Amino acid sequence: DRKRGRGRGSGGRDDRVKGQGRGCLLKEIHLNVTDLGLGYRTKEELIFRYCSGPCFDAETNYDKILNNLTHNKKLDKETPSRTCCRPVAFDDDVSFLDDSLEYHTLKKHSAKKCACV
Amino acid sequence: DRKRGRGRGSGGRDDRVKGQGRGCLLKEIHLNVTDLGLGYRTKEELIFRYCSGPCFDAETNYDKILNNLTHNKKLDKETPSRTCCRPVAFDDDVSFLDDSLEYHTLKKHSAKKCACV
Amino acid sequence: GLYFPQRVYTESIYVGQLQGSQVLQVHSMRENPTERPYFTLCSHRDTYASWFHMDEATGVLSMNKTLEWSDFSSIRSSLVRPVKDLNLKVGVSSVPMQKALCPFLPTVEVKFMFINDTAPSCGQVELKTLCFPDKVSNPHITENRMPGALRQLRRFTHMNICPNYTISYAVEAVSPAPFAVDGSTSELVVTAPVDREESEVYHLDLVCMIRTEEKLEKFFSSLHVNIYDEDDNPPYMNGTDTEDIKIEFNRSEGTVYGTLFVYDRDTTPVYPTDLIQNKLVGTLTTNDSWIRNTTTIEHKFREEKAIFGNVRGTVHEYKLKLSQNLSVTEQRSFQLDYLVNDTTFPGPEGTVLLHFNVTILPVPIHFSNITYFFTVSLKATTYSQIGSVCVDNCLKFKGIDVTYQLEIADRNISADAQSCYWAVGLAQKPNEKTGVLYVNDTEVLRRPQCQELQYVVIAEEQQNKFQAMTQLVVIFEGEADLMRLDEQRVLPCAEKRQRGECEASRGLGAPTGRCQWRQGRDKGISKKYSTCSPDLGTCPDAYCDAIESKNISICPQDCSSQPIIGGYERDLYGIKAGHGTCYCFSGKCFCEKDELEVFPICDDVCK
Amino acid sequence: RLDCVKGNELCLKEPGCSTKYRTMRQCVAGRETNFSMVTGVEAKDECRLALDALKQSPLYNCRCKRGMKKEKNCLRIYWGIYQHLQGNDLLEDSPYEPVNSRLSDIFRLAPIYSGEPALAKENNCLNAAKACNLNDTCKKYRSAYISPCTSRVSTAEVCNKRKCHKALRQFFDKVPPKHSYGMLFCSCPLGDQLACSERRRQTIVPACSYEDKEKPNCLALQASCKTNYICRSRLADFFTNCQPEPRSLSGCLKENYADCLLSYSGLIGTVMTPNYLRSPKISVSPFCDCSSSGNSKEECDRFTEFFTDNACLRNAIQAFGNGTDVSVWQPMPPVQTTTTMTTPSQRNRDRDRSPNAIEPGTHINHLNPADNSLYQFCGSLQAQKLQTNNTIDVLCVDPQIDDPS
Repeated sequence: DRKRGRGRGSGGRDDRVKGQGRGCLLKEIHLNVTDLGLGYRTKEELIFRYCSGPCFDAETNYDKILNNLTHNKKLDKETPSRTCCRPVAFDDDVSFLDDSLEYHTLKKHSAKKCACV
Repeated sequence: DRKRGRGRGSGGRDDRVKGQGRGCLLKEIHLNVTDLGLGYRTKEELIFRYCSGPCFDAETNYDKILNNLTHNKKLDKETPSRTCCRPVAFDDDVSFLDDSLEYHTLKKHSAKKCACV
Repeated sequence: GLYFPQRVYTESIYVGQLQGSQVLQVHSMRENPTERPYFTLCSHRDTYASWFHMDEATGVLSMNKTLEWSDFSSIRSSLVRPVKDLNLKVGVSSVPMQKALCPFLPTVEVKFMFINDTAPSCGQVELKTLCFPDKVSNPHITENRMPGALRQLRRFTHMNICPNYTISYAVEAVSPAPFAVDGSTSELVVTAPVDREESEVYHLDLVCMIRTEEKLEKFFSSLHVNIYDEDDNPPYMNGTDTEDIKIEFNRSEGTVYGTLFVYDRDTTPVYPTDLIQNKLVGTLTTNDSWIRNTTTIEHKFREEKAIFGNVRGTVHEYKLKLSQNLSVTEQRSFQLDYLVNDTTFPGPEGTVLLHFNVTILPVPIHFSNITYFFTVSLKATTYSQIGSVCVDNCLKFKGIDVTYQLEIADRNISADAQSCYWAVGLAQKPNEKTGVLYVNDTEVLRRPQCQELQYVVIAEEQQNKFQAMTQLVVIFEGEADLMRLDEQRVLPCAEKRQRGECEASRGLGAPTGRCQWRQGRDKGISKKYSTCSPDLGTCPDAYCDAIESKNISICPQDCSSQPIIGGYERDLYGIKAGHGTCYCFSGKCFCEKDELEVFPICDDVCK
Repeated sequence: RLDCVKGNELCLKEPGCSTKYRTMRQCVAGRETNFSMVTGVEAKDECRLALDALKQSPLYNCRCKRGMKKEKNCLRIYWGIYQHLQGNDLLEDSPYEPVNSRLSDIFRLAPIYSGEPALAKENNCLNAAKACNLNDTCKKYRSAYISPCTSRVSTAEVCNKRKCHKALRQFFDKVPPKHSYGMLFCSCPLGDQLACSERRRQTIVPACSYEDKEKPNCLALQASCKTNYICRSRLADFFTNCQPEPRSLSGCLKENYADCLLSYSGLIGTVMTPNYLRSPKISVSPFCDCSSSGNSKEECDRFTEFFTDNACLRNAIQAFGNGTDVSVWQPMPPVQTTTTMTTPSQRNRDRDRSPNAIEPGTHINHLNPADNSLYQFCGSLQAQKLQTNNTIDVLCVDPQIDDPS
């Protein structure tokens, strides 16, 4: 939940880590809507949640093989991706009123659950 | 099925692309098991299928926001991953006999179905 | 009694076989001089049975009618065939009898291959076929039986193909054999009783001489006469009939002790299971109920040839077997006699008596007067193995269940002092013989008064609840790790993938406080894979011990049951062999070559 | 031709047939308890009539198919009827529908062979394994049996043998023969004999599917096989289709290598699972021996020799391995009986040293029909294309049902 009087945006952010220990975790950051870079003019704010962290321990033989083949240049220039820490569920939509008193709604804008995929 | 007389493994490989057009596709390459780099000593071979290709057209608001925040250095040094072309289903296991007449079975070693995740 | 020297008689028979002509002769061997075989045609199920006549005395089958073309087609057959089978059954009895008794008699199958053609003419026929059928089946005679005819060598159905030829038979053998040919009847005769224990088979060469108008032709056919066994040899022992047995530490149900061998020159068939031949039955001669309830004799046998002069015989093995666990207090000596009786051997000496002199010693549960001293580094992390405790001879115990406990030596110390004793724990896996001491809590060790701990180890034998105790002193020495305060930063050693980070980190179960690196040398998949371990003395050692099984993070290399990623070999648990470096995250293990720099996880698109 | 399950359903729907079928089953039950012997001639005639009537019913000539749905049920019905037929009433002696395919049909599809006979220059067993892993179906079923067959179950048990056998049966039922035979019947070059033949020996993972703590007696093993409909049927099929016949071109009474190989592979995954022996000549055997056979030693030896020294089976395996088939072979000169003065036993010794070529069926493995523990497999004689007009005394192995009359 939001803490009042906390710095937002660059630097003054309040990272909180959901989930335990290391690896692919759900993190959140308190932002102004304008920080999202989507071009909306509003003074409203939101919590942006995202997935981040290594996925070493979720790797399969497929990833090991991919790593070896890439290392030994068996796949020419291709570098297919290995396990990624990604959202497997998205947050509910968020709506806000912009400076021209128009309402906007953002879908699939924030992660709800993360996993190595 | 196999094409005779075609080099396998390093260089002389036979890539075949399953699925259509551009984007995240299932590709296959005919390899010696030794090419996998898992340490098995055997002369057996297999078909290795992997997912490769861009996932631009599968991006969500989440990814756009992530790109902007990273670009504007809002997430410190973190680089959370964006949509990846990854297997969503794996091939059946493959088994083989090694040079010391021991059997081995590889699980989740090859992709069966790809998607942008 | 009477028996047939063959399992089946076969002969081919043609259209045109004349009424009254002989087609085949069956024989029966006799057991005693007074026996006289009476043969009868048992099966009359099919119409063709009536075409044949059996001479009750000679066993000669002849035709009641001449075989016509229509006879061939009269035989129903599911398929169109150039040859049809005529299956007859012949019974033999030592008294004249009717067909109704057939089901109770020894019988033999007679199979005629009725060929839809007339017999070949003399010009066409291959001469050898006048002498011998294509396939000569091997007869058998039972040992110790009366001499007598066992086979008619002439081919009745082919005798009239070349009436002007004279056919005679003789028999040769590589080594002396009691067989001859009756010149008048051309029957193969065994001339004397044979002893299987001398020779199990006689290799004969049958010689057939055909005198045609111009010349004498000779044909050979080999014949193996198998000698069937009967129980005509008593069991015997070679050397000792007594076995001295001492039962001490190994007292578990099912354990076998000692071996006494009994030899028998006869064969012992394992199939069919209900066949009673050469069956040795053993009986305990004692009535002592304790002995009867506690011990039994295990009997196994195997067939041998070399020791019986290259003739099959049987070697029986008898072992004493516990049929229940023995208490540690049990102490007694007794002689157990076991009478082995060859139930199918007719003679009086068909038994041998085996003697097992058994001495059962008690097993004291006690610690020899020692005090256990263990020193442990203060750097040791939780689950570090300190040492093991074990009553005398415990490693030899089987069937003796001893559990171990730790207790504070001095009960009267303050509660605060008592809390020190959390520092050391004792673990024991089921069926494991020792108790293993380990560091249970490093928190308390920061207090100086907790750095020398006096315990009492209590060993309790489960069946009788006997107890034994001894003193145990654990001394924590050296300096603690500066990071002690941040104890929860102790991670599994197995997660580390390089020597540097491994030896720099504090891992669970590390007696020195630091993880230890093992560097593999081999190229492929090897038992000596590189890995980071809390204690190379116990991990990896392909055994998930009592401490390691308390927490998967201690030694996943020995205890993990999850699928391993990369090149590996596994027995039941853990990593038996791995490729390059093996490392694990909460029980999930990976084995891969070390020198690969780890490629960025995602391609550019993911950035 | 109807399978026995359908035949049974049709018969039960038809009042006349179902009563006769019930009567026949009572005859069987009666015979097993010697009931029929004491109830006199009328009961026997009734049994006979019931049997004759059934010969007109769809049940009479019904068969089953390997790997079919309700295979076990089908085989139960087949054996229920089969045990009353003997002699000329005989059906073909295997419960399975003859496939009558040719090895050449298999070769044409096989990826490994380029059409002309692939003399064993290469390690064809390795090639077959490679080809299998490049075919999704073969790869899947191969791994599906190798996993259970190589997974240790406890410190005492190497694997779960039942699961391993079931998966092996699936492999040979589901994978096209061009792949499964390729791995089972591959030929090995002289230069690479050991590695190649050891790989071939490992195909069925013998440590789990074949070996056991103790080696049973072969007759005892056969008796245990007979208690299971699948095993009993696969063994009868093997005896039928791999019956050697010295005078035939191929060395096989049935002159069909494909059917012989199919019935051999059908045994894999049963208690009678055979495997290659380590011997210079192609020789296979179930995991049993003839120790402790008592007076049945000869019968036991004959049973084992049907596996270890069977020219028909050996020719079939070599034909597949060399990429040929029956018709390709030169007509085999009929077995000559020379009249030279050397005694036969001398000749027997000479023959044992003959080279390892495709040889006429010189060793006649005939199972003694009189013994009631073996199978009636009297091959239908019209299948024989004989060169000489000599009659062939085909000794049929007959379960020799006690004659109800």
